[in-house]
Amino acid sequence: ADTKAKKIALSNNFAGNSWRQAMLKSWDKVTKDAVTKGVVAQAPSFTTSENQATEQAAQIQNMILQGFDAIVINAASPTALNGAVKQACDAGIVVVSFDGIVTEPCAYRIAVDFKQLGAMQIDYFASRGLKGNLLEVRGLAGVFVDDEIHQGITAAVAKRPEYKIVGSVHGNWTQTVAQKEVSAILSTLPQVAAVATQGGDGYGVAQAFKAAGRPTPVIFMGNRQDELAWWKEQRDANKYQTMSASIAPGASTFAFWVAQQILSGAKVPKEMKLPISVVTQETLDDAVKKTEVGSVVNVEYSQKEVIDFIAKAK
Amino acid sequence: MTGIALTNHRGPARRVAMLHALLPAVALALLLAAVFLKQPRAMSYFGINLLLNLAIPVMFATLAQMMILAVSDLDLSIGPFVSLVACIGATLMPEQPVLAVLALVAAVGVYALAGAVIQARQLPSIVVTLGLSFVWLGCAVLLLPTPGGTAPEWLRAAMSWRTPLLPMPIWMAIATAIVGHLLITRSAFGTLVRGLGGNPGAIARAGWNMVRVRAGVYAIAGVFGVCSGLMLVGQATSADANIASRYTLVAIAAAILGGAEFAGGKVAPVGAVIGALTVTLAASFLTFLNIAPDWQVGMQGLILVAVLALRAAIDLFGGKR
Amino acid sequence: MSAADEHIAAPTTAPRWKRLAGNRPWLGSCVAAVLAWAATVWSGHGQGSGDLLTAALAFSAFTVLVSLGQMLVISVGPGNADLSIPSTIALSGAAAMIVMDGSNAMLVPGLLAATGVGVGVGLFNFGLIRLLRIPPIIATLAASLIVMSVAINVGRGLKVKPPALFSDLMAQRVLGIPLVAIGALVVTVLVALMLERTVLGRSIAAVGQNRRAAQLAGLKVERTRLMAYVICAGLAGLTGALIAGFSGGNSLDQGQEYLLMTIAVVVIGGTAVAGGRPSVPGIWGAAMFMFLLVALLNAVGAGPGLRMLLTGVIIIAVIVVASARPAR
Amino acid sequence: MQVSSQALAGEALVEARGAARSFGAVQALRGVDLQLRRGECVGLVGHNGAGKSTLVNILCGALAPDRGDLHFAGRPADGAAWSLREARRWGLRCVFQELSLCDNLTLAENMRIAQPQSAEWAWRKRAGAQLMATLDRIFPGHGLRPDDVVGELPIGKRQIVEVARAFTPGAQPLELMILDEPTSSLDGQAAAQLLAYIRSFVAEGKTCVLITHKLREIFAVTDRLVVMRDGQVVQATPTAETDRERLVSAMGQAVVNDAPQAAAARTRTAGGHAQTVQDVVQVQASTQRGIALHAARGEVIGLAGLAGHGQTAMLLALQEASQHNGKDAMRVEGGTAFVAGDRQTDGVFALWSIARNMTVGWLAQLRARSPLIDLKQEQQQAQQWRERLGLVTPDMDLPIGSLSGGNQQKVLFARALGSAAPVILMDDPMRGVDVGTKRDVYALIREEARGGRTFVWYTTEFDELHHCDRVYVFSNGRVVGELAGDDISEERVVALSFEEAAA
Ligand SMILES: Nc1ncnc2c1ncn2[C@@H]1O[C@H](COP(=O)(O)OP(=O)(O)OP(=O)(O)O)[C@@H](O)[C@H]1O
Ligand SMILES: Nc1ncnc2c1ncn2[C@@H]1O[C@H](COP(=O)(O)OP(=O)(O)OP(=O)(O)O)[C@@H](O)[C@H]1O
Ligand SMILES: O[C@@H]1[C@H](O)[C@H](O)CO[C@H]1O
Ligand SMILES: [Mg+2]
Ligand SMILES: [Mg+2]
Repeated sequence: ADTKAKKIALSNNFAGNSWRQAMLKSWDKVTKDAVTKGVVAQAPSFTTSENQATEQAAQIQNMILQGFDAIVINAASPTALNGAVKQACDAGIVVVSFDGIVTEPCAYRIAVDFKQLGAMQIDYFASRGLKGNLLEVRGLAGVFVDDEIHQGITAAVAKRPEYKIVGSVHGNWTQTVAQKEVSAILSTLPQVAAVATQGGDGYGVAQAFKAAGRPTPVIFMGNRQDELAWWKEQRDANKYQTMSASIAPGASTFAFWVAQQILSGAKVPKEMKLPISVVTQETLDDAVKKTEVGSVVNVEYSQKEVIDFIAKAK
Repeated sequence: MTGIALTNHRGPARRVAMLHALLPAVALALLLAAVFLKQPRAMSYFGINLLLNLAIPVMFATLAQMMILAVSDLDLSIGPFVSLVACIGATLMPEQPVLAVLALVAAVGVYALAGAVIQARQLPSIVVTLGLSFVWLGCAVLLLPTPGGTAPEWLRAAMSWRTPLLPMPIWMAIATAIVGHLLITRSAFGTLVRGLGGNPGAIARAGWNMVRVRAGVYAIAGVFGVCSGLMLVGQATSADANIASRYTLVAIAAAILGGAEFAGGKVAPVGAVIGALTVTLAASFLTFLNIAPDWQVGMQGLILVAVLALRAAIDLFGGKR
Repeated sequence: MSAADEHIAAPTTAPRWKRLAGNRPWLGSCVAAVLAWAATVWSGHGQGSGDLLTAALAFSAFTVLVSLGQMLVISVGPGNADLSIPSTIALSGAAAMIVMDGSNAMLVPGLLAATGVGVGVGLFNFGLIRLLRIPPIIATLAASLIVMSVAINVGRGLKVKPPALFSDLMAQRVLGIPLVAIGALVVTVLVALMLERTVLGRSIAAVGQNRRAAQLAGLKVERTRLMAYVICAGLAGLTGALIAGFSGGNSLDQGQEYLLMTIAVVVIGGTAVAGGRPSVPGIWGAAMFMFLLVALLNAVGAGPGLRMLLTGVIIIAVIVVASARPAR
Repeated sequence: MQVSSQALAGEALVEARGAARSFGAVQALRGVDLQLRRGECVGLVGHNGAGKSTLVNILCGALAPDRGDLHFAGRPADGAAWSLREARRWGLRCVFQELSLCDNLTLAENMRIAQPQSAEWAWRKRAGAQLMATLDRIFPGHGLRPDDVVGELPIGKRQIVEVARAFTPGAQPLELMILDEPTSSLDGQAAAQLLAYIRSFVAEGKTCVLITHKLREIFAVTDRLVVMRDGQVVQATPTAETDRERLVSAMGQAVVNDAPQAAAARTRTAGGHAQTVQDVVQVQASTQRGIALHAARGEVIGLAGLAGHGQTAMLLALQEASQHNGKDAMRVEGGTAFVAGDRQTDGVFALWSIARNMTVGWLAQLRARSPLIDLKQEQQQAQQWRERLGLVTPDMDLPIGSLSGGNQQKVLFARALGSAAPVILMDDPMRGVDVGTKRDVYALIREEARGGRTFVWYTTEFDELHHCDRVYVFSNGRVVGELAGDDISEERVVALSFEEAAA
């Protein structure tokens, strides 16, 4: 059906890092285009002032009052918004969550397999023939994504006796925090062969090793431009090798088109897994070229790509 | 010799004080009016419920904070405490209700203990509650390492109950305002508490057991915190360890907006409840305005400033200095 | 005159350490820092205590710089605190990197710009507090939201790299001591000197103890408060630039952790929360302690829940132990 | 209760033996014996820092003695069991030297918090009524209401409330009332009302201890006098058997008779205030402020009238005018320095040492030569003033709180007089200052005035007006009259303040 008169809102809980900035930018770009082309009537985005579930719940409730037809959510918590999400569904509103997904059954969920994102790091280390001690840099404690990636990592390590996690810190997906936490633990650690990360923290880890005068281990990166730039620099200087992976910020555009498709009457599965976007030694130069300074390796989706994706998913 | 008139200490000061007391209500009314103007649909049972029901747990958290402010202390741990309660509500409560109740009682006990220690060793409340906030958060993460759990059915049902006549947030506001007023402004205990905030030496000299009084104050704050957490988890249906971390600052802002002061035992329970409603509304009000995303965060700051600037205006026109 | 010096009795029997600690509110935090350091070294199977100390000094330098400012603000009286520090650090970091734009020659202008941004935020904070009579905690909270919005608009989440000279300086060590730590030490001494030997310093303590009495004693109350907020934000601004230089570029969230951290450091360091008694050495002790405590808990492999729980318990324990019991 | 009290009159109520207490290096009490009998009013006198307040604090359980024992009505009242609470239960009440009201509460609420055990509904009404009854009995015409907030009252009124609250019976017995300088902030009338009430109180067989530095009051009301000096009781005699001279010499101070000296000092300028002398303080007449007020270089100007009738407000306005010198109806030349009387709220910096508290008023001079404060000079000057005022303390680096009330007041004098300000504003500054010190301070003021300094001096003590060249009388916030030279008399001041009040 026609969605010309439909209004779709983005409820976002946090804007304070490069991934989120890229995510908002992608949303803005794709939806502006959709609005001028008359695909939908409106698609504003709203960000809460603090990364808090309660505030976002209130925001969603206001969106219900505003009469939006669909709400796209990057959630502060997978569970704490369930009450508000349920209210939205009950009011006949389509709710699509992505990246930070919600568990409320009436909502749609679009994300990458975060467990896989964890496991693939260990697999990569193994493929490089690395052995010995690992350092794990985690995200924000008590948050869903952190726990998923962590589980992926620990499960994979359990399967490979050649690895031992000798230290684990919370870098909060923030370069400066990661740098500080790693610096603090480093002097108590033996030689480290590789570092498993969650994204947004790899550059800080590298800085910490440098500052401590330790040899740089293999640090798994998270697709941030600064991480890639550092990697390229190291590669050019001393043939440094690693790998990088993350969810693309353009997931927001995917979620937008999903919401639009549902409003147009399409049948869409409740859960969809996006491909993890990966940068390897081979694709590094290309990725660096394409990624703006301060941004993240990105994939934006078009309406057609999403329709195809849905068709394949069925 | 009789009738030495002492007119100088009454009069304009009283009028300004009264305007101050009205300020939170005026600010709330203005915000509501703006919302209704932008979105007439909000002006209904359903609309008001949606608009304000997340203020319910905030009101209780604010009362808790105000209890502490009344003794001229500051509680930096109420947010994490509410989170912990919500986690208990979403994990232990459904399956092991007895254990859950014991855990809540223990948590309130720790609060009281903190109050006692603060008094007995003359510690700054800010540091102790800062430490406590890590304790609560740690417990919450241990209990619920990853978001989830489910609030017990009865709690969810209670929080989505369609109250007669007026929507639940309004009833709750009335109830908490009355409880707060009776407990803190009218009751003998409340008077003692405010006295402790105003001049601790005076309370000590009158022979009160200060440790017991302050422990009581913290315990009551804990009970309000428990109410807040349970209602929050009833609304959200499940919890995470950070669910209410923001309540610490929100509750301070709400209490101050409502007319409380940081020192001297000056608090206003009714104002605090209205303050809680105002702060909640202000934070989500922006969805009703069309503001560029980049400026939305700052806009919330401006709303806070605007509401509080009204106070300065009252002082100016009320003739206070 | 009825001077009666025979009042002086023999010294009392209070234990020596207690009398020593009585006038030194900062002692507790310093002892705690040393203990945390020793415990970490003992628990770790790693290379060295020296490395740990170096890292602690480098990171504590930032904490110390911002906390000194927070200390001044807290010292001007009950209810005073600056909650806008994280946003200031974010904005000034962006400003510094943009002004420097990778060029060594622009290092000093960049640092000045960052400090200037801080001073601007400080003036804005005090404007809200003084002109609109908004309680400081709320005023600086509101200001922090506004400043963050500006930072988002200025930086757009862009990470600009610092000039090579700046990065090198930030990584520089003199006799094993990070240059930043030396810089922070210099600032610490200046602040201590200011507090002890200038009218402004004395005024800060006086206003914090009794605002009315300070006014009557002829001190400039409002100017003093203004200066406290401006110095605080100015130091936060400078620190924003340093953090960006240290960690290879600015980011919006680079100041996040300094909200609770500065408050914790200031009060654990022995500064009176109700104002009027700043404690400069305690800032170093507490900053080192907070860093080493995290290092310790990480080193013993405590999970996040346990780690936070222990952090809380230890903070409370330190403050309980460090406080002298009031005699009746 | 009342009957039994009267019947027991003359029996011992309190016995303290060998009570000793020290604070760090200061030995405040060094073995004090004291007996209080039922039905008597005992005056406790002594110079500042003699140990009076410390003794009182021990009697009423606020402080634990290091040594010695205490009996109350024959029962031992010792050790951990003797607390403020316990003392209250046995019928001991105390009005402390530093006020014990909560500023943020109303009178009724303040009444309630002083009654730890009573708990009932409608307590507010009852507490208010009880307090009002006592107020009406002791201070008829007080003009207070139960819902007045204490913080909005002037200090004189607060002290009235404090005293009345202590005298309100309530559920607990009332056997012994200890008043530590209860009249220090009261105007003459209220003080007289209180003294009269004390007489009727002891007539009922109750006991009262009165601490005051106003010798007039001592002789008017007490039955027996206990003189303390340097932490010991040096004399205990029936009041009738001693006189002013003997009392003062027992306190360790030379006999003084201020009045003639004062009059002599005054003649220097009295009547001679020619218009040619340049005024340094000028307040123009206005309906709001009353008649014009002015002060010349070297003049000592008194502000009189009932307590709380605008004198303090005038001083504050002058202080502000000097800081922001505009073309106002009020002009002050050169700087001002302020001597607070309400030292708790207006004067003392509690976290600072004695020295710091003093030198905070001189900072401008101390950094005259460099941008940094000259610490050596600071210390030297503080030491000079310590000697000049005879501060009773072993060490200027001790906290200010270690000084007795009167000695704290001396510090505030030093703070103002040590500054370079040509105009000194004094806000009833002699509250709690002993006779000896007062005499020294009066001399100091005269000396400084001779050197060209101007003093504007609000006082609640009539005697002090004799040290002034001219006096302005206040009523209801306005200046209603000016007295000079021999016109300055208690009768004239009272007449002026009441003429206006009645109008
Ligand atoms: N707590 C207070 N209550 C009422 N008024 C106050 C208070 N604090 C300051 N003021 C008034 O505010 C004004 C400015 O105070 P202050 O003199 O401290 O400011 P300043 O800027 O430091 O001084 P100046 O303008 O002389 O340089 C004065 O009129 C003062 O009386
Ligand atoms: N808390 C304290 N800490 C240290 N020293 C104290 C303390 N309280 C009193 N002192 C000292 O004990 C001595 C006696 O003080 P006290 O207050 O009993 O004197 P006082 O006779 O009441 O004097 P005043 O007439 O000035 O009130 C003084 O030297 C005083 O400095
Ligand atoms: O905030 C972002 C996103 O939520 C994403 O899941 C991964 O990186 C974090 O920085
Ligand atoms: Mg005394
Ligand atoms: Mg005295």
